[in-house]
Amino acid sequence: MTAAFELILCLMILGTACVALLVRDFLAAIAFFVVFGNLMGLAWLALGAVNVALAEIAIGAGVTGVLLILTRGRLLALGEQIDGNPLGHWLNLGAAVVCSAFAVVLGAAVLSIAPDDGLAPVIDRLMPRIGVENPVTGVLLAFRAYDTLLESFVLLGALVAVWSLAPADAWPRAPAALRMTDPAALNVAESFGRLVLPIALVVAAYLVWVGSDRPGGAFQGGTVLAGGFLLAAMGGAMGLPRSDDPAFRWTLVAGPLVFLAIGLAGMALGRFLAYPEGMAKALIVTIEYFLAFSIGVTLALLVAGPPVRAETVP
Amino acid sequence: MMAGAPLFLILLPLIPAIISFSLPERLAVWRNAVNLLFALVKVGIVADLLRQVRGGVDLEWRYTFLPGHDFLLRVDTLALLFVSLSVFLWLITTVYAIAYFGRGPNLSRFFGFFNLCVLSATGVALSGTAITFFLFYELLTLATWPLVVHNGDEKSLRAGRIYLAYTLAGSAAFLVGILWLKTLVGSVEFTAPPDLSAVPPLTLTLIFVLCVGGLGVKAALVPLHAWLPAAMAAPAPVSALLHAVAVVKAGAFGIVRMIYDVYGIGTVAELGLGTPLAALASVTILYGSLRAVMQADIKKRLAYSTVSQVSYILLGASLIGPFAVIGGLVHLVHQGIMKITLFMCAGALSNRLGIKAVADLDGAGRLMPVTMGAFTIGALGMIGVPPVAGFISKWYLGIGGLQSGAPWVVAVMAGSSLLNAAYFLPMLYRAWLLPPPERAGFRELGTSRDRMLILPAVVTAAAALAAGVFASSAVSPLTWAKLIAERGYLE
Amino acid sequence: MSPLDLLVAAPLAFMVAALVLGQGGRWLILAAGPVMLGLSAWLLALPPDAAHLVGNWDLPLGILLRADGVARLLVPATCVCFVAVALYAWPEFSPKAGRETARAHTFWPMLYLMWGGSNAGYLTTDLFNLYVTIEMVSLAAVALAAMGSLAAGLQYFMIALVGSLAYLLGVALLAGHYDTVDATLLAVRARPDLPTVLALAVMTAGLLVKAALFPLHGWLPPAHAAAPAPASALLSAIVVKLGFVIILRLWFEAFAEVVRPAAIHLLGGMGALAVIYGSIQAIRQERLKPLVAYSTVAQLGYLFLAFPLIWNARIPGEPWAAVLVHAVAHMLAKAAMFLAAGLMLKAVAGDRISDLGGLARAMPLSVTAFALAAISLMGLPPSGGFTAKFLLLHAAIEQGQVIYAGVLVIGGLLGAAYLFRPLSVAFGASAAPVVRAEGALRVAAPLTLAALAIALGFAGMTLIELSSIGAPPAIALPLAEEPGP
Amino acid sequence: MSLPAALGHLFPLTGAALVGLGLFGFIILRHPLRQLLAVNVIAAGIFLILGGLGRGEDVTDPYPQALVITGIVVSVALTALGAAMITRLAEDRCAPAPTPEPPGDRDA
Amino acid sequence: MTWVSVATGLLLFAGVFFYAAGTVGLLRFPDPAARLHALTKADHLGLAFIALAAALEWGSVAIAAKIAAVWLLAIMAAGTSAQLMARVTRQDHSDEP
Repeated sequence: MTAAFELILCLMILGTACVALLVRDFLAAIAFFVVFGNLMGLAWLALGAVNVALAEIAIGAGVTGVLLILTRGRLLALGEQIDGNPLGHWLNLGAAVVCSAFAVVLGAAVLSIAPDDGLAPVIDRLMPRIGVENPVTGVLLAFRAYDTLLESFVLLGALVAVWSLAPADAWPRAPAALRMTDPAALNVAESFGRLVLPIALVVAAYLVWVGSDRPGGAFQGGTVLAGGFLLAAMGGAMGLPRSDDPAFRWTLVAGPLVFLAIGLAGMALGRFLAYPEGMAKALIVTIEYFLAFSIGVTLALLVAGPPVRAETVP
Repeated sequence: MMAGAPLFLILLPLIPAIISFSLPERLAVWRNAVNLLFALVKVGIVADLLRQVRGGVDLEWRYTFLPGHDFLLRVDTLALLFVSLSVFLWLITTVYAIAYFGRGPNLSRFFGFFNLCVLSATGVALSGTAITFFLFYELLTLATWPLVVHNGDEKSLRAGRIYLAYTLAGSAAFLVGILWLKTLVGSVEFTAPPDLSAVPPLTLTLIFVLCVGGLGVKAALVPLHAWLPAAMAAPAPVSALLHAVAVVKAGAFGIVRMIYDVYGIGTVAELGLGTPLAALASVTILYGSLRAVMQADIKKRLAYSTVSQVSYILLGASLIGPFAVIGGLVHLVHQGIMKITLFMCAGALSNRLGIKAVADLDGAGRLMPVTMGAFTIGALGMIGVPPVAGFISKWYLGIGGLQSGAPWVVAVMAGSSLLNAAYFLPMLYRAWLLPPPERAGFRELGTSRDRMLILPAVVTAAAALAAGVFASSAVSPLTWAKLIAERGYLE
Repeated sequence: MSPLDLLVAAPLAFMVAALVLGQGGRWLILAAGPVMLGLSAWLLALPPDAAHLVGNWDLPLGILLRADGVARLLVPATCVCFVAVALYAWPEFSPKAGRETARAHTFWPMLYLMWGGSNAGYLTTDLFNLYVTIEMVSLAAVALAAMGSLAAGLQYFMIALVGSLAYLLGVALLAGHYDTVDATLLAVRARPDLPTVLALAVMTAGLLVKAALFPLHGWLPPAHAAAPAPASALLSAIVVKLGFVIILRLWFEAFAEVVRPAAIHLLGGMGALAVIYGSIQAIRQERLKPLVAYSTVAQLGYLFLAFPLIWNARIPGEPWAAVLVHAVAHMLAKAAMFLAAGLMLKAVAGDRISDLGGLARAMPLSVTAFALAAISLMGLPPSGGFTAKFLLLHAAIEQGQVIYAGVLVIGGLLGAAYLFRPLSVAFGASAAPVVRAEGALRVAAPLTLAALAIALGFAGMTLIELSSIGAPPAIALPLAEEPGP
Repeated sequence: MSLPAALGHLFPLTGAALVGLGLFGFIILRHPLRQLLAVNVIAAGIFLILGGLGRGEDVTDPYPQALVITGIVVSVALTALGAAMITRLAEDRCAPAPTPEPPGDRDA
Repeated sequence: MTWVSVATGLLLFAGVFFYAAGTVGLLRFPDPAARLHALTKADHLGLAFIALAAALEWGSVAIAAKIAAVWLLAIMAAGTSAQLMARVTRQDHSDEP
């Protein structure tokens, strides 16, 4: 039964991916991509990786989907042609052959690796030392906190990189407004946005809080927050900040900065990113809250794009 | 003196170089003073070294710059021969260059690179291993390139390109050769010739061809000589430098080192490499002279004359016999002194009278008698007329040829002398015996002479004469060449 | 306390500060410069076996940082480059008319992100951690490249993205196969089976794209040529090196037991072709910055050409050192060259080589910086470039690798052919163009970098000793006899 | 959760197929935004390989899970940058900036 | 087989039925408004049945509360998006001549 379910799931994943890549209408492609992301989330659930499932659905399907739709809209307004069926050129046959061959080799390599729970026993043994129960959080915020620290800077850097694309005379204005243009639609969206933002805050806080013991965590919470911000912005319940707003800049850097500071404090006591005995959980939760907040703001702003000249851009 | 003396001697020109680079053009007086001062200091140091080395002192400075590769500087008799020649002529050229350029543009740069050239030439002379030699040899290329393109016109830029193409390719071949040899025998130090017995003769020959071919570029061996006439686009002091002191001599000197200090005459003879090289040198001698005869431009004629004359050194080196060696080594000095005289005179003529072509020389002797007098001594020396220095070289080379069982060398000598006469005598004839053209103001140009422009040529002409007349005295180049031969190669 | 963490943490802290400070961010280099140079000196002074686990979490789970020879050579050089580039970039990325601009604000956080990322990349042994550092560097690199030309930046972005994913795919296979992605553990565990070979292949391919090895170099010249001078300097000097260093570590450390000669020669052959192709393309350029950019394509070739020479060497330590010295020398020289080229092009009307006439007189210091950098790039003595090519040539001749030796020699000559071209024009035209004053402070940056590239030529033994510290076992170390404790 | 042996590799194999599929899409698709979507498919495939190979008898290895989460976040950050670049490029293409910031080389 | 599992099964069956009905409506109805009508109404009901089944299966009040919250959020979001879609489609049609 389970096997059948998984088989069907995998076939659907492949099917939706195919459509998302090859369908003529790009909007349909995005729709299928979002479905694909949700099915991926199911796959992660089937694998028992609830943390990843949350992240995949929230970020992989959710944020990426919004981003693609938004970008498509902007490009269409600029007269870009995105649709079109790429198939039909004879060179594509060659590409298909090469890619299939690669996939087959990759599959063979994968088949020769025996799936196992790898480091799970090691992690289990180490978990008591940090006081949290969710092993994924343990890996992310303790055993490989260094990766996560650098990753939080990647996210921050991505936003700065997006800003660097701003036209010269647009700085330091806000990104293009996400507010809906149709007044009636705006009305609906606004009331929903107002309702959702506080819920998103509560859910995000909850996700971070349970993340130390059960599935959840800073990234999942941050993404929910970002979703709340985006919905509020679309409804016009919330404006987008100017890039030179100092308070806003502090919210962006708060998470990475607190993470870095705690890491350096650990160095003073022994080792970079080492948590003193007994304080690990408190420090981890602290880092996660700041991080989730910064991630939320950063992700929302990443989706919004670089500052623009005037308010009129779609 | 300490063991660091060779290093000190090499690095000394760095001071005037840096000063020259950093001084603005308007402080020309200071720049000139600094350059002269350091040139004089260097002459003094070398004079002292000459005294010490004759007394048997052996100076060495060693530094391992890469594993298995030592940076070795060594003052031996052969090195000092080249060093003395370069520091002496350097002083002369500095004086001449100051007078020649006056207050022209880009002179800070010129004197800066000029000093870097001295540095590299001294380094070439004092190198104790083939790899150290390569370092300075390459540096010499880099330091002379800005001098070659000094005028900045299309012609000099082209000359610079040709110069680089030839010399860089040449040094690359040389580098491959010595590295190959080093991987085979482990050491390419000049003092301790490596044991080559285990290396297959074919490989040794190939390496020899690579090295001599690479060095032959700078020594302007036919057919690798084309850069030298092209480099005539450079101003006269640079030509003097390229032809008499630094570049061509570095090549010739390197070949002498290869034959005597890396391979050793025994190996060269065994491999039968001497005769082909001597033949190539002879071809170069004759070809250069023939081409010189055909040139209408004075500097071009002198350039081909250099092509021809430098190969005398190689001829002497490749004949492998005491007299030939002495003849070749002494010609290293003699050719330098004589050729620099000729170039400085040619520069003065073009600078003062605007004379560039042989046909314009008519009556130059009457307008600038001192300059033409010096030119005449240089030219006669090149032809080999006694008692000018060139005669000594040719005499020893001829005897050497007979001694080494190569009597055809005498024929080469004779033929070359005839050709030399064929291109120098018409110049002398025009200058002394034909009346100057009646152009307005032409005479006045000649009389407004600058003593400093002419004095250096007079000094070198006198030196050329003295080297011939007093060849048997204790301080003559010939005596030193004999000392080198005695100490190094004739045991 | 250890510089291994601080070398990463400090630039990230400066990034945060630059982001918050906005237009004041440019002042931070006055603090960051001394701090980072001090940390680099500290790194050099560490005992040879310096290494530690981040947060004390043990392998195979944790992340190991270590100060091996590669890091000891490349991290200080990186820091010097960043400081020089930052000082040079100061006026260019300052507020205009008192107003903050996007560029003036974002350049500085990007610089520090790239700085932290590349240091992190050189210090870590963890392959997944490397993935994150690659992304840090790529992200900043894309942003900098896009400052010159959005189209070139986008092309670079797409290529870099696929390259990163290829690398990540390899990491995924290894993580599944060996339950660790630590290079030092993989060195012990790796077996030459299909997943491992495939992982190595895709990782190498991905990194080669980022290191712009011929024929995967297509994105480099447009991106590097179009960017503003300081950005070009960082892209050519810093960014491409990280990919190379990771490949070096994969092939000679983590998978030394997996690699086969054919593969090594494939890489070496690509390197050789890169040298020839890049040089010929550089010769064909009419504009200065594309010439310098193609020179990067050629110079990167040497880095890979060295692989078979290390592999076959009797004393692998020497070509190993040579390739690292080449990386460092190219870093310094190429940064110097792009900065000098920036100054020169700013002074004249056009961007063509023929526009440079008379600059040697008008701006002697910039031309000197360019010339010194060129000497190192051509591999003429005395310079770091020469030391590297000399050792490589020696190794090639010793091994009888005629083709590689030939490429080394011909590459040097072709290098001279394209680099002397702009110099020749600059030395030409006796009438010097009227240009604004060079700005002594700005010239100091390329001049210092170029002088350092030259100075490396005098420190051969020191560099070789440094490079041998903690070198992988495949690089036997007969030349570094550590004095006993 | 005990699976038939053949199905133990199901998810990693799906991942491998996704990588091939995404690569094909990346090659044949012309518009960079669609290529970006293809890249996301490749990334999803890689994550599935990474996570799927960590599937044990009872638990899935948290170690690859953490790596995947990191990877997802990096991937969305890059996707956002790419989308922003594509948009800006389209803007410049259809309406060149009225007062373009001068290229870095020329200002001072 | 306890009554709980029987109830769960029935609820699930009902949920799936309404989903199927909604989907049939989506495919078969002629104009956008009607399609949306079918989709939202039927799917909300379907989701409600399935959520109820899940809550029952778990048998915990806390979980049930969470599931209820999820359900509420879901229908709110679906309702809003249906509204927006309806407006957009109406706008598109009113644009037509």
